[in-house]
Amino acid sequence: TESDVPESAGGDATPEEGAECAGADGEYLIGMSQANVAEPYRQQMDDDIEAAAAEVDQFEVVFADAAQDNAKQVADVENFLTQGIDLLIISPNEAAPLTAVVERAYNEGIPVIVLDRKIESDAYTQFIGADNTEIGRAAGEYVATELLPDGGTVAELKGLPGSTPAQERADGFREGIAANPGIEIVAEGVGDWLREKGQSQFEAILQANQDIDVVYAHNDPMAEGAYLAAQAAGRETEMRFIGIDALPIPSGGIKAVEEGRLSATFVYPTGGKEAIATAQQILVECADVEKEQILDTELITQENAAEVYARNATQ
Amino acid sequence: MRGIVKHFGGVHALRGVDLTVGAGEVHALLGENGAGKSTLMNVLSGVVRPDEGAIEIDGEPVAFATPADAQAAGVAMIHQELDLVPQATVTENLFLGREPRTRFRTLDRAAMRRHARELLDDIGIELSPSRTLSSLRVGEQQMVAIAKALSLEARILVMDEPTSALSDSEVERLFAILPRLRRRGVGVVFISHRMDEIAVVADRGTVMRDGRNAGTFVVAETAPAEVIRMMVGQPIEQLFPDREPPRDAVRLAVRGLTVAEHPGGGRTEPRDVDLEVRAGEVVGLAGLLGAGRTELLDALFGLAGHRLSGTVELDGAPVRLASPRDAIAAGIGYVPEDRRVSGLVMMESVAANIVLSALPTLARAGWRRASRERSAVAASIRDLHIKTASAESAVGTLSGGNQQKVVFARHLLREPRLLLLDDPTRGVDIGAKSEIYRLLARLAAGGMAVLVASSELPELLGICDRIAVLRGGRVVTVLDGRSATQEAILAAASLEQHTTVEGASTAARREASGRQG
Amino acid sequence: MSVDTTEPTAEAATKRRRFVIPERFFTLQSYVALIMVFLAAIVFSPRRGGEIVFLNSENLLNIVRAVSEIGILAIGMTFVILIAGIDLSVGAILGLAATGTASLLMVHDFGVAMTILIILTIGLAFGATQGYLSARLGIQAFIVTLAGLQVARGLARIWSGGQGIALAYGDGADVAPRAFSLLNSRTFNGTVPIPALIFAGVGVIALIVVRKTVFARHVYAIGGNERAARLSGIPVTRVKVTVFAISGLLAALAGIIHAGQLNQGSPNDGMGYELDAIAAVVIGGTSLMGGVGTVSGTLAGALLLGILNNILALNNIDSNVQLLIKGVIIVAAAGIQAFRSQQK
Amino acid sequence: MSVDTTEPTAEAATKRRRFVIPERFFTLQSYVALIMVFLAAIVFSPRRGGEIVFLNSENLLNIVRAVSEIGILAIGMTFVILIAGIDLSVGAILGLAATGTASLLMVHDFGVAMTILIILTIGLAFGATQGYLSARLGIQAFIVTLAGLQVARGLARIWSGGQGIALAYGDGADVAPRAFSLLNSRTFNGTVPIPALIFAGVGVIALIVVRKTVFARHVYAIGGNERAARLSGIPVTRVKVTVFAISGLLAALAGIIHAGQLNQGSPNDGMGYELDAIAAVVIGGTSLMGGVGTVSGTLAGALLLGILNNILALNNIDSNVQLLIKGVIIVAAAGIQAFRSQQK
Ligand SMILES: Nc1ncnc2c1ncn2[C@@H]1O[C@H](COP(=O)(O)OP(=O)(O)OP(=O)(O)O)[C@@H](O)[C@H]1O
Ligand SMILES: Nc1ncnc2c1ncn2[C@@H]1O[C@H](COP(=O)(O)OP(=O)(O)OP(=O)(O)O)[C@@H](O)[C@H]1O
Ligand SMILES: [Mg+2]
Ligand SMILES: [Mg+2]
Repeated sequence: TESDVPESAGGDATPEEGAECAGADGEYLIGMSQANVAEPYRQQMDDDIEAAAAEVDQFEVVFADAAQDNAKQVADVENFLTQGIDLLIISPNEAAPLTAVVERAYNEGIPVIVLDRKIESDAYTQFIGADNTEIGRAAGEYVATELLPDGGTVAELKGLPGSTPAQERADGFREGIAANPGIEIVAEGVGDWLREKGQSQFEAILQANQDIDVVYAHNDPMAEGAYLAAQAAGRETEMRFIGIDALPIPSGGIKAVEEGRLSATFVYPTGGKEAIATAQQILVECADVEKEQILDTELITQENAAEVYARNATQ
Repeated sequence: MRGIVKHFGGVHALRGVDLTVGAGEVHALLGENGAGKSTLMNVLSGVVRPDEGAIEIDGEPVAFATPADAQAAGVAMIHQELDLVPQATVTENLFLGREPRTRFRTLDRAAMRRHARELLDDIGIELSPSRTLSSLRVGEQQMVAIAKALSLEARILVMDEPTSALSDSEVERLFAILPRLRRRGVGVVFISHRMDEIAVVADRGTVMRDGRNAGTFVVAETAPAEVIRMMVGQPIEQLFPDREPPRDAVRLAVRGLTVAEHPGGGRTEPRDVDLEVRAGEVVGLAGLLGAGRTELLDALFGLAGHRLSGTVELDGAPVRLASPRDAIAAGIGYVPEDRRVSGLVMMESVAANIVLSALPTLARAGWRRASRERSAVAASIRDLHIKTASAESAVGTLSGGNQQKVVFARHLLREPRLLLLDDPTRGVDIGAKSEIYRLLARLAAGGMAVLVASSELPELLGICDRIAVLRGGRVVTVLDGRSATQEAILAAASLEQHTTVEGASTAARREASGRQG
Repeated sequence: MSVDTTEPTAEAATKRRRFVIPERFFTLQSYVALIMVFLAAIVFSPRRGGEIVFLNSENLLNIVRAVSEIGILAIGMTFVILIAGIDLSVGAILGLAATGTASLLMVHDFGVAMTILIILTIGLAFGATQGYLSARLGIQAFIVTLAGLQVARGLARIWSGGQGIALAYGDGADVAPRAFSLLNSRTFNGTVPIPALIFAGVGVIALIVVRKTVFARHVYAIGGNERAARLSGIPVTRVKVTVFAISGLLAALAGIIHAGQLNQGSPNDGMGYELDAIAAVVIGGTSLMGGVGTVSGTLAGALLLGILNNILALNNIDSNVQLLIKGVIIVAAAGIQAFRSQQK
Repeated sequence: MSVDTTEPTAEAATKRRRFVIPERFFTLQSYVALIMVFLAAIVFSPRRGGEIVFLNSENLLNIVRAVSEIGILAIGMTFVILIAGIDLSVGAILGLAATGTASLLMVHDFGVAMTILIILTIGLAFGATQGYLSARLGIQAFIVTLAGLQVARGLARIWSGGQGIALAYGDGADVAPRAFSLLNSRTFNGTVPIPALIFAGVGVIALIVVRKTVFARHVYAIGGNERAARLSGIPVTRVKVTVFAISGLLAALAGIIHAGQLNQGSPNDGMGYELDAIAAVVIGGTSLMGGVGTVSGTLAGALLLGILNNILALNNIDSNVQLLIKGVIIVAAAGIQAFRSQQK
């Protein structure tokens, strides 16, 4: 019977990658294990990977979606191993639960690129990600210096409680505004990352608070939801809205900035493009790679929105 | 039982009832539908808690909070509405709530099987105990309920209309058990609307009216007419009304009607049935339990769907009978045998139940017209003498007979040309029965054709112009209503010309073994 | 003859003077839970300059707007539950409809009317298919619609490539007609949100349908006793299919509103809405066993949930504590219903 | 008393010739869908060097391990559904139990036995409370457990502060006893995963309970005809409370396994598992109307879902297309069940 799956390059070899590197002549099956494509950011990560991989002749990428379930993601990786992938890219739903299976893959000699969220050991080849605390701080500093240099009131719309980014984006923001004691966070709502919850939560915040100068949302959809609520109340010009993520898609934050609804947003890079580049280094160029690749954020305002959109968009 | 009082919300069901049953006595409890018989017995068996009143058993005062309490005190009850688990087997039903256990406290299936066999043999019913209850006929289910109650070895056994779903042969078997209970000193309360049964089995009787005692009598010394007078308040001169002769026009003509076996099997489907009913004629369907009467009526009402073959003509025109809708559209009405399962929407009002079939005709383009509905309901309640607090009362609060009349009313509103009735007086009191007979006579006189199945031969003989006798799904003979006798019907129904228990059971066995072979 | 007769009392023959508690009393009772939550909301409302924020007319209108989608889903769900069914797919159909709306308007440049027509038809067809599978083939509605949920979600994701499609308004190609942005606006001098108005309209229509149509009687009869309904000549399969089709249609309508309200259609919209809709129906006193329930109760149930979310948000309650409070209040509201129906 | 007595009738020729298809045939049929999916999986399996990847023993064991939690939930759910109830809270109880397990082991330094005891007790109590609310106060199980879902999730989030608690093994304080990591290991020369073994054990116990205990008979009777069960003196409320308690207990057990398998307890664990568990039960032929069903069917249903997930993943089907395919196959499997029970 013909083999449906490309022969594994690293079936029973040693963990040293260079040893069995087949270089440009090989064909490589890459498994991408995504935590939850229902989050636009993660869908974008998949799309970036797919677009980047399309440029590399030797690569075939297969995707799995864990739909936010750690156990499913473990099974997804197990299934990839059963199929004999040559490289694993994983964006873990949570760190601890995925650690064991990622270690197993790594110890079987499969290069592992961990995206966005680390695992709890260093059994991976490269981590690519951004720093949420850093982004939160950048947002805070932007508010403290650009939007409210003379102080003012901030309403915060938080992501799903308990999720790490929500915690870090909140903490970083507070560090960022600490320099300006005139800034006060007067309301906090929980929008669970969702546009509609951002909207209804901010409606209530508007009712309870007469005076709001800046709305800081942990992601762009919630910022957009807040904008809609303010617009309906006729108060959208009283305040400014900032978000995070800046996805380069029509429904993303860059467009919202470009069209003037948001004052600013901060790029939270998906690392998809970078992951394929790293994979190329490992598999095709047989090169060693750094253990960590921290991606920088970028402030998007009306000035650079169109340019960044064109640069980051996948097609 | 002394001074029992019970209210249900606003309904005053029992207003201080006394009842005394002696050991070894079979005590009949009589009364119209809704008189409070079942409620009184539900009090006795712990299902319903009385508002006032006292109960003593063997001189000891008792108070039951649950049916289990009552059972522990030696009170067993066969409930009017069959209370068995349809998905469970006969065996499992027999031991429901008191399953035997092994030494290891696990379920003792072997003991259950053994015992079940004995219990069924004891009341003389041939049934595989491993059958699922829902695959049994209503009568067979009733026998299971009886066997279950008997096996409780109770001091007091309440039978609430145990015979309403039974054919005569099974009634016989039930009655054969009663003397044994008597000898054991069991006090039996026997509720029935069949006066003839009361006369055969009961020693004394108590009559209830409107939640009160209306009298107590000794059966051997009292004429039925007197008992009826106590129940109804006035004598019923004539149970069966006079009838007009049928007309000439053939309303229903059935030729070669055959229904293919249901994939699940277990039914006696009609086979090669030829039958005619004229306008204004009442034709009876007689037969033993499981002769296929219900199935024939089902088929004529479109319930056999595409399994039906042969021709059915109404007023000379062939009709399509793929569904009840077809049948209703063709002018056929059907009062099914089990009003609770097949007839009524219990949580809905009397009015809603009455207009259910006629809604589209009373409405305009799907929009209801409340006034027309109201007047139709009011007319039905008036014409059929339906006893209800109001048209908006939940139909479940009505007495059995009145519930039955509600199903009647529903189909009469569609002014059918042909009315199919399956045991229409099951569980109906004698007053209501005579009203239903009078209603049938009136409908027939108005030109309606009526096809009625019944297990009560006197009823068939009293109201029918002709009686078709069924056996194994076939019409074996059609007798003239005036000249037919019970013996003749039974003879035809049970295959051979002898009517002794011996002969027929041999025949039945022969039939059974012949089919197996 | 030896009879000790108690003479039958003549006038007792008909028990007509039974004390019957008027129906209206119970109808009112279905709002008990709503009224209690409303009063509690007033008590716990934050105040601003002496004004009770909760009672602010804008806040009240916001509540109606916020529940409008769940409310519309719940109305369809009421009919489904009345026939002893359940529809777990409504949230996913909402997502499919929102995605489809945005796609048709933005990518395919359909007009508003055409888009709405197509999307409603899709919802109707999806619901009717589920109804057919459940009513005709006898597959339990829970399973059919659970599968339907997955299928609708999958279709929506495939349709949009997984991402939400943003709506931009304007004239010409690649933007949506301005008329569609009406859904995101308010009428009567900018006070009443259009979605709230649509919700009210659907509610009124449903109330009329329930009171005035033969169809509704058939729905109740089927839920109460399907066999009796069949024997009464009611086209059971057709009514059931219609009920699921209505639920699908209303879910599609809610999806269109969703896209309009949020200027975006995303395949992940409406996740979990089905449970909120079912909660609204049950809190409103409709029995999951079928046959018993009212649309007005459902409207009350939806408003109750909306008020609850609102007052918890106004007070900035920790969202985890919110979960607890909502759980307890849902049980309490259902408990009041259960008690009520036992009394009855 | 002169009555025209009906002559004693001949013994009725009760129809004995009904063709009764043996029960066993149907029991076998409940595996039809499973076997079909199994064969399809072989056919559609990718091959590697001539070997059928799907049939690889490690892959098969992975499947069992992957379904073990859903399977355990589904066993408890079977009893709940047999009494015509439903338990939407099991996924959330799993999350609460996983969180609690991790917290007790890591933060509170309880031993393994003590932790397991406490967590199982919490699950039992949670389930029993829900059972009491539904059986005693008559609140519909759907609503009680929907609220229970929220409460359990909220409690879990509050317990852990919203974050997952990672397990680290070792001796001393602030680490979990090594014994607990057994749950993440394999026995029989490292082949059979412990969770799969526990699942099998629970399955066997449940099969025995169903066959051998009076309790199980009462469960079936209550689901079949609650009124009859009550009239027969069965302690209906107690049985119902027990059933919900079992479901809660098994959900807690699954939560402990979850924490062990994943080296973490997170309040978001088990989201949506309740729907998978219900799907397994229904595909296994248990009726949501109660009274009809088997544990063996449920086991088959759970395995079917596991195989389905596995073969779709092995073939790298796009996750959105997977949703469609799974939806269709679930309906088809339930359709086979429905057809089967109609035949019967
Ligand atoms: N659970 C109940 N709720 C309300 N009313 C009830 C209830 N049970 C019985 N009733 C009412 O109590 C009265 C007595 O009913 P019961 O069933 O005892 O009559 P019955 O004599 O057994 O009649 P039948 O001969 O038709 O069986 C009736 O008016 C009935 O409507
Ligand atoms: N296995 C079965 N599956 C479905 N329905 C059944 C089955 N067995 C009996 N029934 C139905 O149960 C009801 C009770 O049957 P019943 O005892 O009245 O038999 P029958 O043949 O109609 O006898 P009768 O001539 O006394 O009416 C009927 O509607 C019958 O069709
Ligand atoms: Mg009675
Ligand atoms: Mg019959």
